[in-house]
Amino acid sequence: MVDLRVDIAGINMNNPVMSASGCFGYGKEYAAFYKLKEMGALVVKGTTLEPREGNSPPRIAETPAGILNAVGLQNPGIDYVIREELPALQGAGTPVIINIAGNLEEEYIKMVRILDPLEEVQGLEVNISCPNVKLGGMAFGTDQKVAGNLVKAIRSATSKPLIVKLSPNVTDIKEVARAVEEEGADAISLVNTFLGMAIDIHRKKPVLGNLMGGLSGPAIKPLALRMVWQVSQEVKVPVIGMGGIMTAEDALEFIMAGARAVAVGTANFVNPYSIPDIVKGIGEFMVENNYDNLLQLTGAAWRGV
Amino acid sequence: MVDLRVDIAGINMNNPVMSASGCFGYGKEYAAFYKLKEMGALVVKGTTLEPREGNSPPRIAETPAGILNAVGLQNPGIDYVIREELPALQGAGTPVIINIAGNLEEEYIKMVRILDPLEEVQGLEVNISCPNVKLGGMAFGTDQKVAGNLVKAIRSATSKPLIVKLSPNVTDIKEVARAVEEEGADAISLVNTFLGMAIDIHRKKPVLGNLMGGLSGPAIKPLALRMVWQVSQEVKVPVIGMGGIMTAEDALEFIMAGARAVAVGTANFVNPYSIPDIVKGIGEFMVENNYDNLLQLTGAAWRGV
Amino acid sequence: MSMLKKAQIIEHEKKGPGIYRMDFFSPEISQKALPGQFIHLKVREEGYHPLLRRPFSIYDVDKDRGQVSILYRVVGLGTHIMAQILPGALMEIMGPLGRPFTLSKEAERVLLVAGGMGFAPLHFLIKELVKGNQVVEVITGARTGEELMGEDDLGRSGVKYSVATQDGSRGFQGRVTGLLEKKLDEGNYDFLYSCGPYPMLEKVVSLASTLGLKGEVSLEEVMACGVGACLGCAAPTRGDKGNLDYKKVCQEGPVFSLEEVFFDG
Amino acid sequence: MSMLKKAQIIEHEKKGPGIYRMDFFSPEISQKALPGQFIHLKVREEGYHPLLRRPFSIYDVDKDRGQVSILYRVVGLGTHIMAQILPGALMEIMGPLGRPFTLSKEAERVLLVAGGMGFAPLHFLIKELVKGNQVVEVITGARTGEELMGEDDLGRSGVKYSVATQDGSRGFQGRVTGLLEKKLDEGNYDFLYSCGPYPMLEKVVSLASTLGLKGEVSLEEVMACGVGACLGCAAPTRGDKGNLDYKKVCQEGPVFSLEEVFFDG
Ligand SMILES: Cc1cc2nc3c(=O)[nH]c(=O)nc-3n(C[C@H](O)[C@H](O)[C@H](O)COP(=O)(O)OP(=O)(O)OC[C@H]3O[C@@H](n4cnc5c(N)ncnc54)[C@H](O)[C@@H]3O)c2cc1C
Ligand SMILES: Cc1cc2nc3c(=O)[nH]c(=O)nc-3n(C[C@H](O)[C@H](O)[C@H](O)COP(=O)(O)OP(=O)(O)OC[C@H]3O[C@@H](n4cnc5c(N)ncnc54)[C@H](O)[C@@H]3O)c2cc1C
Ligand SMILES: Cc1cc2nc3c(=O)[nH]c(=O)nc-3n(C[C@H](O)[C@H](O)[C@H](O)COP(=O)(O)O)c2cc1C
Ligand SMILES: Cc1cc2nc3c(=O)[nH]c(=O)nc-3n(C[C@H](O)[C@H](O)[C@H](O)COP(=O)(O)O)c2cc1C
Ligand code: FES
Ligand code: FES
Repeated sequence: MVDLRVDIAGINMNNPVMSASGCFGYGKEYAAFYKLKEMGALVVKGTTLEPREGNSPPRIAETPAGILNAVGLQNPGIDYVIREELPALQGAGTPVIINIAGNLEEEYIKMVRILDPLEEVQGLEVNISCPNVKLGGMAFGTDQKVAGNLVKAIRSATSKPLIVKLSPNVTDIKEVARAVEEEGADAISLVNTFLGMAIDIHRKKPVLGNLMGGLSGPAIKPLALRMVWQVSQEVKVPVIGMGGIMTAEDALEFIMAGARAVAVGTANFVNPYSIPDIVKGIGEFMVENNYDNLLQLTGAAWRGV
Repeated sequence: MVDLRVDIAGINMNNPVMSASGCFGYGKEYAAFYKLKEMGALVVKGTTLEPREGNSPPRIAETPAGILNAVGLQNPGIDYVIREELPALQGAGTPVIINIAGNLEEEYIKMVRILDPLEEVQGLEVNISCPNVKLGGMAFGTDQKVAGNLVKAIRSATSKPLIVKLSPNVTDIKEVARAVEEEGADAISLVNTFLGMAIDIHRKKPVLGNLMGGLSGPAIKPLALRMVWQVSQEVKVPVIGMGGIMTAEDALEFIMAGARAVAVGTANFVNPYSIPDIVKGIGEFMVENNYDNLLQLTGAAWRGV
Repeated sequence: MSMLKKAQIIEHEKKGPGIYRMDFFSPEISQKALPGQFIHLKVREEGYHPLLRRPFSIYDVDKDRGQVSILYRVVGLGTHIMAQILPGALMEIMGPLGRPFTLSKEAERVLLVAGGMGFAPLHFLIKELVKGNQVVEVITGARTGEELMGEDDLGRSGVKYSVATQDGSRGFQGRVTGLLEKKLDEGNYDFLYSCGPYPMLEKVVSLASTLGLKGEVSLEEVMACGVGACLGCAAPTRGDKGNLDYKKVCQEGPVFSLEEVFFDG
Repeated sequence: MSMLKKAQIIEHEKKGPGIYRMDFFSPEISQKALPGQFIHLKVREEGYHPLLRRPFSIYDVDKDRGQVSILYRVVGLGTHIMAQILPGALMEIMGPLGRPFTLSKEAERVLLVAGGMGFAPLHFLIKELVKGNQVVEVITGARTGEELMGEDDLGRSGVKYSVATQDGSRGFQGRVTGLLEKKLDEGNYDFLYSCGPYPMLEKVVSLASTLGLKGEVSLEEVMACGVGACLGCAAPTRGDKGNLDYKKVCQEGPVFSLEEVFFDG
């Protein structure tokens, strides 16, 4: 028997494969395909204090082995999410992590205060890296001082496991990671999308309604993997790796690069069974190669084992 | 008749399609496929003051729609290049641009002094962005002050057209671009490769001998295009766009994003006729859409024409 | 809910310039499918380019044979690759997906307006509508007579139809919305269905609203997940309070009522 | 120099577990090709995954029929896709590329040592060598008898050959380098050719150098351009002054002399 269990900042997961925020709604769409307890943890769509209508279409542009998205954090606001979406996830048998985003520090703090007492919420993922909103969002994630201050303030407002999701659009991801670790992050998620664009040469205009969007999918895997490799050697808190994971082999690359857990985003759109398929594949790899505990593989590529 | 001619910092090119440094050797390999005068300009492999043996293999790892390379600036050194490679390019009928790289400012200056008097050299491209060398290289390109100082020193050593090639591995490419423009760059090349990696899960080790490498090819096109869009609106000097250009349509995206010229790297490996095919395709697009001058399209996506 | 299955391509036929019909063997989907719904196809089994699935309206269904058909036009990489796939091959299809058309029983005279490829979802609807007692009329438009779609199928359905071509090579000369204006002047319809490019739909909706005519349109937006999980396919609609409200074409659509749709240019 | 052409696949045959032979119609390449050279194949016409071409040694040439063949093993995405291509299809091939084996006229007794897939370039060489007056002997190795390659072709070539299998199911039990040691003890060879995985080549080179035996090996490195323009395929070799000197496998190789090759582990 292989042991796929992992503990991320006190969140006990049956396996290391989570959903990536924004790519899994609030779980119900994929619950039609498989039981959610097959996943390690469920991270919901980015939530803001007030409802957001999102960006004007088109919001998606496909690129070679990737997609640009500019959803713009469309969501019904935190109160609605707690009232209408979370109840359905109770008893789903998987830890629920709420991804939060804001324009101002104040907004983050308000949300954290609202979420802190809720038993149905196992952890918080703080998005300081969304490239698709005008204010805040990515700006928090590209300067280590701003990122550190935000995390410090949030930390003081909650005792829930606190995951901080970083932007990859920076010169030195290690610096930002160190700053948020120092200010109390329990885990670090890497990476959010890379800022990109596509142009429609017939209309002579950007394809996306929002002009720019965030690149995800297999195209970014080499870049995300490099950042996981760098950060996991730099910090002590666990790293959740993501960016282009489509298969168990991809997930294993991230784990060997140092990720304690992984998240799957874009792959869900292509194969709705991605998450359970990846869980199964990791187990099979371990059996074939005589590993019984996932931690034997975590960081193996730099631990040199 | 469509006019494809462009002028980059005083270098007169018959068309806007150049080779990207390191992807075209010194021209002779592709001269076996077509006449080099069909290209807008030829940029040679990155050259250093002393010969370099390069990184240990494997140097190439394929990723979805991209390749990681870690050649490590293998080259025979500037003296050999001038003596053995440049003579063959005289009379090729295309401007020759020498790409230079170094660990120290001093090395750049020495090379520039050697190249400055040479008539057979139409321009210099200063690589401050190579991710595959231990010292210098990318470090010059990720800090705008360091970049600016280097360009200032080089500028004072030569009157040749000076193109500065930036690293995309930065938080704000506009800042670096502004700094090198201010210190005398005549044109800006965007982008060099993105730092990435791949892991061989069976060996539990990075695939590349050098551990990390630079990502190029269609995978990075959306990111490169976004940077060209940003920088071309920020600076007055012409921008040379590159990163994943495979077809005339891709080249036109970069031109509409603001690039005065484009460079083709990885595509040569897939289709050795890439450059002449792209030149032809741009001409056809212009005929079909009734443009007679390429400048009508430059930056069209943000000029809103 | 939706299924994910490998289905065999039974037939694959060229129907016009760059236009193909593909028939799948999929008893499950053929049983469940309703007019207006779509399937989400994986174009290539291997490799990540193209990456996403591609949505296509259900054009026809043959429950007895367990057959589901689409009609598609080659526009980019995905459809280009599809056009080369041979009958006998398997393709992974997901569906049926999306909100179907309402088969309004009260309406006595129904008009369907198709622009170009917009004919695809309407054809399946026509086949269902003609089973009822309503008067069903169809108008379809294309740039040229050659590009008019599905005339053989329309003929077979027995429905009354007229065509518009911009080059005047067939039927009414002009856009299908020109023909629609004429029809609305002449006839007295109480329900309208339409599918086509946005500019055409905008015109259709404005003509219908002037007359207070009820109806539904099928919209298109680029999709990622196809199941409502990513919010990528948002189309602007009029919310309860007349406010802008982005709705998911894949799940809350692709069919929307005429009152809901909203065009912001 | 090298050519770039669409060539039709004449035949495509499974030769063993995951091993296929593909025959192309390409009169130009068949005329020019020399043993040890390779062709650079574009696996898919459309889409960028896989992106790069794939190099394969020329396994066989039939000048009369204008035919060029490769023998390949399915190891990843590119070869997996190749294995599904049907005869009749066109593939874009570039070649012949690389430095061929030297057909040493002076050598009287020649030994060829193949490990696994390393048999591919040696087969074409054997066919050329047997035309001369030299004594030609071949030894090939594989893990199991089932995985031994090209025995039918070896039989047809009339050359003297022996085999080694690690599981002992055929011939000598053990690695091909074990069989080589035995052969070198018994026979008296004056030229050796070899191709196979790096660890095997390292052993071959060390055995040969102990005896002062001359010869050539064919190396593999991951390639990007295939024509000498990118420096991606560097293999470590011994420079003039015994220094480390990276050479391009695609252009300065894939064939290197025994003295040149260098193993740094
Ligand atoms: C609900 C729905 C039903 C559809 N039904 C049909 C149908 O029955 N027959 C048919 O031929 N097509 C239909 N389409 C459109 C079809 O999905 C696209 O033409 C197809 O995905 C293009 O794929 P491609 O790879 O060939 O083109 P790409 O290379 O992806 O794109 C080529 C061009 O088409 C545009 N495009 C891409 N995807 C879409 C999309 N989803 N909607 C609109 N434009 C797009 C792109 O912006 C680009 O300009 C439908 C779309 C939706 C959303
Ligand atoms: C000069 C030369 C001649 C060759 N001749 C033959 C031949 O005759 N028959 C044959 O079956 N194979 C031959 N190869 C190897 C063949 O090119 C690779 O097996 C093939 O490119 C793998 O493609 P893929 O997409 O299936 O695998 P990928 O998915 O690209 O890779 C799968 C695995 O194979 C390894 N690999 C990929 N490319 C190469 C390469 N070029 N060399 C070594 N390992 C590689 C990867 O590191 C990975 O572990 C030759 C290689 C070279 C350089
Ligand atoms: C359509 C879409 C919406 C997303 N929305 C969010 C979000 O609301 N909050 C967030 O932190 N990340 C969001 N992301 C980023 C993903 O969670 C993930 O970090 C990224 O897509 C990389 O992983 P992938 O390549 O597996 O998709 C979104 C990504 C996509 C594609
Ligand atoms: C194999 C290889 C070698 C390269 N060598 C250099 C180099 O020596 N100097 C340099 O400035 N850029 C070098 N580059 C970067 C390219 O010039 C180009 O900026 C980058 O590859 C993006 O373009 P592409 O996607 O069209 O390849 C190299 C790229 C590759 C793939
Ligand atoms: S395509 Fe994902 S929500 Fe509609
Ligand atoms: S593969 Fe490019 S130099 Fe050999």
